[in-house]
Amino acid sequence: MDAFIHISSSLFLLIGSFLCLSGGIGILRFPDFYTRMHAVGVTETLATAMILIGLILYNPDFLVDVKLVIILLMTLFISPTAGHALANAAMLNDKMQKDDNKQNSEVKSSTS
Amino acid sequence: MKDLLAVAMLLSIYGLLSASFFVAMDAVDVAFTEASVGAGISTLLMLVAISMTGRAEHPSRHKPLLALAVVIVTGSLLIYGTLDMPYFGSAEAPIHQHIAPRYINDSMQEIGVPNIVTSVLASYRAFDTFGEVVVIFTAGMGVLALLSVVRRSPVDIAKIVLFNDAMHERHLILRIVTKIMIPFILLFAFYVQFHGDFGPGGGFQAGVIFASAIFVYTMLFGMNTARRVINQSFIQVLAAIGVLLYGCVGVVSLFNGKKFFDYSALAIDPVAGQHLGILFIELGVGLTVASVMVIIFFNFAGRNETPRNSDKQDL
Amino acid sequence: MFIGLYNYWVVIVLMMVGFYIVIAHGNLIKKIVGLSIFQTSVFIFYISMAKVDGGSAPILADEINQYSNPLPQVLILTAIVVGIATTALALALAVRIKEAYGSIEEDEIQKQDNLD
Amino acid sequence: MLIAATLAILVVMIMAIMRVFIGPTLYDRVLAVNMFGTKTVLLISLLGFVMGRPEFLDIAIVYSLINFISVIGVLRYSDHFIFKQSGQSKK
Repeated sequence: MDAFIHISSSLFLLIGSFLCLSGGIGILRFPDFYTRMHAVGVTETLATAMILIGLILYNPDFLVDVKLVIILLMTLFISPTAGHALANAAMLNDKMQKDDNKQNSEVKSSTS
Repeated sequence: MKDLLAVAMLLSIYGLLSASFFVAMDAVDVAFTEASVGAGISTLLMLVAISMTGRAEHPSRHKPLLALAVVIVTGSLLIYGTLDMPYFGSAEAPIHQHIAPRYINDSMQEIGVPNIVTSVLASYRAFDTFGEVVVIFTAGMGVLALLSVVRRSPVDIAKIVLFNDAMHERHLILRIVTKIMIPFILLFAFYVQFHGDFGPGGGFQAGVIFASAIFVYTMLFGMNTARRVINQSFIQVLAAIGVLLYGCVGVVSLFNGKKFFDYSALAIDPVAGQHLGILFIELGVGLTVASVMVIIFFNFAGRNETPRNSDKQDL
Repeated sequence: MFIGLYNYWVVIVLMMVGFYIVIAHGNLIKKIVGLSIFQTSVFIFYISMAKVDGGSAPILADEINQYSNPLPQVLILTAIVVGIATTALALALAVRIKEAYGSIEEDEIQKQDNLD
Repeated sequence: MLIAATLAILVVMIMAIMRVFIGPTLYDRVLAVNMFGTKTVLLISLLGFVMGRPEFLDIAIVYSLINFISVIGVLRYSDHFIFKQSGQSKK
């Protein structure tokens, strides 16, 4: 039983690290903001959850487990929300810039 | 980098990194403080200030060579000065010889608190900490004096109302999640406040976390709503009450025939007295820090977005 | 031979970076950022002095005999909070200067002063 | 295993810092800072286990909260800039 828990916690940690790394490569290599957002948003939550579950399995102390669960819940709440807000703001920014460009070109065409 | 917003981002990362460094160096309390202060609040204040002063730095017209020369000379002199220093991590360094063993070995009997940092902070060096709290209070008053003056240039009220409306429509999800989170942040601040004797934490950290919950509320729901929830003059009184509470604990022990800040006078059992004293002092620190941070933020943010009329009403 | 002193060198490099920003840049916000980097380098200096090899965090627990030095940690803990308060004061000054002069660049402010 | 995970997270943190430096737009930077913050939370929890004193997870909780707060702050004030810019260009 002990060995089983140990192996499964190692497995969770391994998957988490792998997801982390893939997210890191994604944020560095993807061409534009939205694809980077996708890389981070998809991997980050799952990687965090995996690593924290691995730690929970690794650790026998009850109080520490409770704290880890709190961190896990917090991450599950916060990181999608932050991602949503970020994507929203970026989209608005793009739209506004497009509008501005359109207006500018209209102004130019009307003056010329 | 010319874009000051990017500078603020990098400063936030710098804060996060130095806090993880503090964890690696065993300074958990310091890491706690740096996490909440360096990464959170200083970035926020920096952002608010940048939003008021403009985002772009002018292209530099200075001569960097002279500055570089001064910096290199000073740096090499300092490095020369370190050659006699004790090695990193050696237990024989002079800093570990004099007073630290007394704190580590005797503080459990004398104070009865497992967190040595808290017992040194609030009991052995209470007078020092009192000075720090007064400095924080004074800085808050300074910000109040500088920024609460009504500004002369008129603000376009309609623009601000429009902006706030747009914010509220767009950030529906953010607002709901924040509404759920805020009670937990406040609860966690209280946990940090009263658990400081046993684990990392204490008044300074709790005050900062408490204040940051109020910051989030202010940022998402607008200055006017926050003003309605939190009365500014009440906060100012609260800051003063924190400092006074701290001082009064010292005066009470003075009246009971002991030295200033000698809490063993507070109860019959000296260790229980120490506990009581540390509790009150941390409470005073927490009150002062939280309310000073709220004062600072309200004055910065309020200058940014409240129309003049409501400023006058507040006065 | 001097390799055990690397912590001081890291601190000095950081400190000099902050110092350079303070003296070489004209923008007041940049100067404040430089000051805060300088400040953090001092914090790192103190904390790295407090570390003892094999030591643990100074919160008493069973089975642990070696603790790091708590005193520098106490000093830095208060210094961080005082530091943010003074940074806020400096930012407030910068905001007021912006309102009074319309700029936070050092040379422009000086030009306006010389005109008067 | 713990140490391997710590190393992986450190590598990812370096990648995030690189993105903050390169980041063409502000939002790339915010995204990288957010990611960096989450990774710091993980790093601190792992470090607690590596150093054998896992009762200091409070710091990681504070981190996740502060990370959230700073992302909100950045978005809030970057909105301010967008608003200002669009206002100016309309004039």
